[in-house]
Amino acid sequence: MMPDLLIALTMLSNFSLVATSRVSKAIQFAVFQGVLLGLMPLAMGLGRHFHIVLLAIAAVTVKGWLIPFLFRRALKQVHIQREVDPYIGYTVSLMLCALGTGLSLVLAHNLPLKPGTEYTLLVPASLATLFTGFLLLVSRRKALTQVVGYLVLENGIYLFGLLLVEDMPALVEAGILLDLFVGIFVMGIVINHIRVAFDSTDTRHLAELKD
Amino acid sequence: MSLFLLALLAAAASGVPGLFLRRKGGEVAAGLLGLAAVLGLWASLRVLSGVPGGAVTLRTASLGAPGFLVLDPLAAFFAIPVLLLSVAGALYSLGYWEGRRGNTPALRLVYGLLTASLLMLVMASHALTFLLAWEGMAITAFLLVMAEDREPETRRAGWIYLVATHTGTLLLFAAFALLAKIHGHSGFAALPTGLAATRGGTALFALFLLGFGFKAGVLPLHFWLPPAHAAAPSHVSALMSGVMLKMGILGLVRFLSWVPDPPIWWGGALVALGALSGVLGVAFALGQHDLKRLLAYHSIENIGIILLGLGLGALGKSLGNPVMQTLGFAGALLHVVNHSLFKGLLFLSAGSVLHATGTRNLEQLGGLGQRMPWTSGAFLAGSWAICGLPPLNGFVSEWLIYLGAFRGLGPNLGPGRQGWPVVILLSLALIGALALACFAKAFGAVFLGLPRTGTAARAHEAPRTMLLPMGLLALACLAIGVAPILFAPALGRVADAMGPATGAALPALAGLPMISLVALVLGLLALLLWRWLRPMPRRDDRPTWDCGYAAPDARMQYTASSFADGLVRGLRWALRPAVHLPKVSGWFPRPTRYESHVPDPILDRAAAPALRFTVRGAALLRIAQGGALPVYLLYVLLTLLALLVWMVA
Amino acid sequence: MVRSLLPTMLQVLLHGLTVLLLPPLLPGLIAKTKAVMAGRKGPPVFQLYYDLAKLARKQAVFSRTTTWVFLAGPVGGVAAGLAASCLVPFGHTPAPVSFEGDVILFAYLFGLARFLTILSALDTGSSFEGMGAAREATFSALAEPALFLGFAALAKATSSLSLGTMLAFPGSLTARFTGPLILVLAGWAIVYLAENSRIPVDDPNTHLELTMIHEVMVLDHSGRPFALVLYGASLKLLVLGALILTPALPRAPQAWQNWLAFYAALGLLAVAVGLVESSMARFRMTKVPQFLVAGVLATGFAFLLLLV
Amino acid sequence: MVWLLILVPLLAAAVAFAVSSPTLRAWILPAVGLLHLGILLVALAGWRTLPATAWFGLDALGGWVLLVISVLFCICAFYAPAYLALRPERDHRVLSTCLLGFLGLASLLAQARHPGIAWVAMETTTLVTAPLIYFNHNRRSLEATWKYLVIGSVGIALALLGTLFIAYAAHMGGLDEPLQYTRLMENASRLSRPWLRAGFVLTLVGYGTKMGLAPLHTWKPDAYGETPGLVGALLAGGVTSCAFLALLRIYAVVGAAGEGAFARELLVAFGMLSMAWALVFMVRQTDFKRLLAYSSVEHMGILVFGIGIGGLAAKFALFHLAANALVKSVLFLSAGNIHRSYASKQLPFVTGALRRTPVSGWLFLLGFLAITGMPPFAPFLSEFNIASGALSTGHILGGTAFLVLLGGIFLAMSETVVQVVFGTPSTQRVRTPYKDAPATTAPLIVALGLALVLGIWMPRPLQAMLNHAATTVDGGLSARMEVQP
Repeated sequence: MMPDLLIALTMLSNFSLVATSRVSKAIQFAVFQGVLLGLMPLAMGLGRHFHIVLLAIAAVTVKGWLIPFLFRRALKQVHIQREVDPYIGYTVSLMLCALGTGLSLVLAHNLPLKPGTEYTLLVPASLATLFTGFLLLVSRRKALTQVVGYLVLENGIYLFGLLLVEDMPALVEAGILLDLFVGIFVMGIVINHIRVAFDSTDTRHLAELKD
Repeated sequence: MSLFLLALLAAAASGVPGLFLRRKGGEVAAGLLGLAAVLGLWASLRVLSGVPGGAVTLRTASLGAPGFLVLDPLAAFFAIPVLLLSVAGALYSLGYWEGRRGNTPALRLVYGLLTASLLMLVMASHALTFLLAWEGMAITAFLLVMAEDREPETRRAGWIYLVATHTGTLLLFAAFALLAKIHGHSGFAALPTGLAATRGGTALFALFLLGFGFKAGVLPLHFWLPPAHAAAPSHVSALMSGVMLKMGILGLVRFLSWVPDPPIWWGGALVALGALSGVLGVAFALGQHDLKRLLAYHSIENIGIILLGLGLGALGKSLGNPVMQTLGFAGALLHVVNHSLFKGLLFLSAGSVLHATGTRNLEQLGGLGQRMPWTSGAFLAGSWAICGLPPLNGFVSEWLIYLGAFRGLGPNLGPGRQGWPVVILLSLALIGALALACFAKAFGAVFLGLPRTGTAARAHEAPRTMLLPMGLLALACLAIGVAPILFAPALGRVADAMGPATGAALPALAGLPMISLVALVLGLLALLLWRWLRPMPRRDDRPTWDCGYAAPDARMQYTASSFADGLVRGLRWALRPAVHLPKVSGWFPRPTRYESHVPDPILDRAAAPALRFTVRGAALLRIAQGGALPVYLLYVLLTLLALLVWMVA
Repeated sequence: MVRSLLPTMLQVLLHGLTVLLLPPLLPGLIAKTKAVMAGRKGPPVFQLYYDLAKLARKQAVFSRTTTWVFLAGPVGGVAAGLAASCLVPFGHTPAPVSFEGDVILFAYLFGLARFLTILSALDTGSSFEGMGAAREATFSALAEPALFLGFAALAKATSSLSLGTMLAFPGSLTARFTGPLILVLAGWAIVYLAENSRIPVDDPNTHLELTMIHEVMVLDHSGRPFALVLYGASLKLLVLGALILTPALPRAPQAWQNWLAFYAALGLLAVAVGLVESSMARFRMTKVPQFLVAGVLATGFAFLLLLV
Repeated sequence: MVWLLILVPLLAAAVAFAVSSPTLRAWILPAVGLLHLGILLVALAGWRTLPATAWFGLDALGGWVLLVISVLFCICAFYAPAYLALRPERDHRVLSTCLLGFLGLASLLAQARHPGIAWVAMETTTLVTAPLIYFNHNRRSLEATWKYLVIGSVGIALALLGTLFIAYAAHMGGLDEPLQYTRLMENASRLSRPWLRAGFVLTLVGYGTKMGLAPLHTWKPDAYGETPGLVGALLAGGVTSCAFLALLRIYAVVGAAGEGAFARELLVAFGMLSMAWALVFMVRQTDFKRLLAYSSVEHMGILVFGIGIGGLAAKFALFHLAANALVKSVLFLSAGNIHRSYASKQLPFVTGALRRTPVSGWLFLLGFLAITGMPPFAPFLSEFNIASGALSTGHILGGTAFLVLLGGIFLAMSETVVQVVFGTPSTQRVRTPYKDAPATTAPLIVALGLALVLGIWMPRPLQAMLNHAATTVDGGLSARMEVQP
């Protein structure tokens, strides 16, 4: 019951992500999504496993505190509010996002779950989130929004990871989480460099190298 | 065998001392190559006289059949021209190249390596060693062609050559892969009976024909040859044209020697290609103004003659006609040696002309006969031989092929097969007549008449180091031409390699000694007449009789182009000469010029346009790498979706 | 042994004498015929002998531009002609030298002669002689295939490769071979006229250099070299003549009859050439190749007939 | 042993970060490289069979790849001091640190026996190598870095999803963590097919992006074009090898599960596509560093093509990994030298390298000939055997296409190379201080020499190792069976 609600919220946040034009809003949605997923394992009633609780806490801290902090720093530096003229308009993005969701349902239909798993929504939701992340990456101009897209994509993967969360080695889980964080961190640094070099984070400037 | 390997090492090392010596590096190199020649010739002749040669097995990372290098009669036979020409070229380069250019030591080194890889190639009896030597040959030759890479022409020629040879190599990759599939190992061995008729056999034949055809310069795969030969230093051109092309023939010969039962059409294909290369080769030679390009096209022609011989032999083999087989293969093999001798001679003497005048353009030469008598003598001997005129060596090999073809007429070969011998006869006759015309043009334009330019008038005879190798080659030509019977047994032994005891009949040919006889008669008569002319009263201070015109000068004499004009017009349909014919108008027309040149049919009319087209196509596709990151990510997404959908479907 | 050897010796001797002495007579005959046809008295039949004798005594003039190649033409021409004459049988009398494949040698010896003549012409550096040389080279390129197709036909018919047996055709003449034989001879007749530079291909005694082929090549020769040139030309008439005549001649039982037959036929051939020359005009240069191609077609057709 | 291989470079990285003297820091690289190679050789010499449950350890495949990377690192490390001395204006603290870090992570990846850990190592490699690309600190290198980072991260994320899918496939088969490769392969038959296939597709796309298979390679020309040749060599020979290894592990599992045919089709297709795509962009390519980048794309294609063909071709694909890494290092480093000398990497300006920088020019030319399959260099053996493997196992079409593409690529590549190497240097170019010195050419000569030796002769233990690695890849025997000492 509870997990399905969270999953539904996640998918909702997907749509709002592609629909919003404000970068700060997009970031908030992404963070919100991250926190939802961080709480997911507890919602799935896995509180009894100690390492899972730890993991949940870690996830929430990283996605709910560290990463937003990074984003806000970057946002302050580049002081931009809205994503003007994205490659793909918002309405079209919404349609595409819906399409992606539909596609993920089809795909998930072809990937039978282990008999007796109650979270049937999990796989389509994770795929949909993945596609949403891709959509953001492909359709937006601002480097920052693209990072958001990357974050969303990672969320999708994390969502699927929950299927295995019970017996996934903590080592691997922690590694994955760490990598996500460092990845975002490095991207933040590069964005900063970009801002300094081009005094703008519009990726249009980043098309010098071509054949 | 060990002797031969020693020779190989000596050749490979020949350039090394030159890297460290301040002076005399060239002499040392020539000396080492000479040593290699002595050792190698000794070893080869022993093998050709019936002593079994040895085999060497190398260890490489790849698994394979034993006997990676074998010194069989075929190898020994092909080694002879290699050794002769390489040492001749090295001697020649002392006067021709040494000290004139900066990169001499490197050139020497590479030249030695080329010789070594050629020697290794003839012995190779395993796909990997063969390809190793093959590529070694190709690349060293490429570097030699690039010797004068300051000229853009040379760079273009070198690049074209590189691409052509690599394409051929890739075809050989495929061929040897199929061979390995058949044998189960990459060693050289006879093919099982009946395989030749299957689709696999056909593929094998086609691949080998194409792969080796590129190297041999068979029309229409010849396009790299004229520019490369023109651009390379002359002693290198001699080695390339004289020997390197023959390695393509060697490959074909080896392949044919594995096939117990070639289908009829193989021989037919060989004959057809031979006729094409032969006739068109000499036809295109007629249209050239560049001496070395002209010689290059004649190489194509001679490769054609060799193919005619091979085709005849193959026909004989598949028809079970030992006479055709023997004469065809023997003629082809002998022509391989002959061509390397006289073509080497021709390229070397062309080099002396270039050395003396600095130009290869026939229209700017002339009258060199008085200024460089020895060189002109050498060139005349070469032309004499290449036109297949008795009593020089060119005649003997062509005579063998003629004989085989005529003999092929005798028995009824059955429907549709009678044609081949006639094709051979006709193309040989036509080639002979055209070659005669072409070399009359070349020799006349370069050495006879009046010098057409100042440089030609100031020409000087080449130094001894350059004349000596020419003399040696000329003597070799004469020897084979006058006394062919001496070489018949060795030739027979090599021809045996092509099939069961085919060559045995060769020495029994009654004609060979008779040719010597007629040659002697001819020489004797010429001598007598000469003696009769000598004592005559004479005065030679008059100008040429020009129908009453008192002061004829160089601009009045017949040019090379006008000499060939009649034939070029006759062959317009094939040559498609590009004629620049300005309109002369007005009462006092301004000075003008008439030009005509014959572009290469493949390179200039097919390959270059195709390449340009491809480049344009590629330029269109460049937008795929447009620089926009989202697009790149889109590629990732689309690939993923495509694969997932494909997986689900 | 001796009894068998002696006649052969005689034959060879006679052969040699014929080759050395007879040739200059043929141009004389041709000239005489033309003169008679034209209603003139004409030069004596032995004119060429006198000319040769005179030329042998005269001083030779050489151009400054010439080299030794200039002499190679006449010398090579005659030497090659004589060598070739050893290979061809005169009528049904055996050739002195005869072996498997001498056909090819025979043809290439004439090639050699042509090569050297062309070179000696180019050696003078004169535009006219260059022109002549070019024409010679061009037209012979067409004459060659005709000659070889004829050889091919005969070789197919007699399954032999030695002039001696190939040309001694009537020995094995059957009805199915007559047609091809006539075609071959017709083709060769064209080759004969072209190779000997007679009308309608070339006019030996025109006076306009621009229109000549062979004569213009030897403009600069004088004295003994020119004597050799003239003799060589007449030799060509004889030797190639033998090539055409032999297959046409019947075989006689006795050697002397064969010789007589041959000489008679030779005379007739000369007269025939004379008749042709006086009955038709020279072709335009552009027509010549077509004429030669006709020869190629004739011989080629002969070969095809033998295939079926 | 295991931990030494990983920790020595990582500690060295820390040291390098701490050290202040640039020269000293520069010399840490070759020292550590040698040390690492030494340890590795000892480790390889003393094989022992790993327990199925081991989390870390060196099997034939990992050993082979790590050996290649270690040798490559040595070559680049010995080249580094001289190169960095040429660039006094750039502080290389980060560079050295990241290089060493990469070596440590590569060792981790090669020894990881668990897909998850392998993934973590791979991802970290991406992050570590990003600063390397930014070494020049200009706009162009920044753009290249950004693209590399984003595309790489996205790809690697997909690889993670794929890994999870495979884990779930095992989960459905009642097979639970810890899922070391050994366990996976031994119980491969129990894996659920749909998840396995989906997992393989995702990992292929993910690791393929890191390898640079077309059309996922788009970051490659930019990254290789803008970095120093030193880094380019390591990326082209090292990082790609890591990704290839990670992919091979999964492929082996898939093969063991009997889904080999499915995977092979994909690999062959990707190989063909990569070669064709590379060809298109090599035609008239005026920037010789980008040319090398596309050549790298082509050779990644050759690798997966060979694996896809299987058998002999697969073995020689692994061999090609080494051959390619060695020759590519020669090419990238000599290209770097030429770049230094001409202060340009564009065609009309760079001609006559043989005259201006003779040694580097010759190395560049020979490297080109070697990479395009001229015997006796190693790539010839691999390319010839892959072709003949394809043709003799009935992949007539594939083999033919392979050869045709090789021919076309030679045509395109040779045109540029000939123009760069031959001719005369244009006179109006700025003269730069760079001159060929032993320090900047000796490592290249050694690399080329190794490629030569590898083409002619191979030590027996190495051959045995290669054969085992090949069988491992083909899923023939479970990763537990190791080469005996």
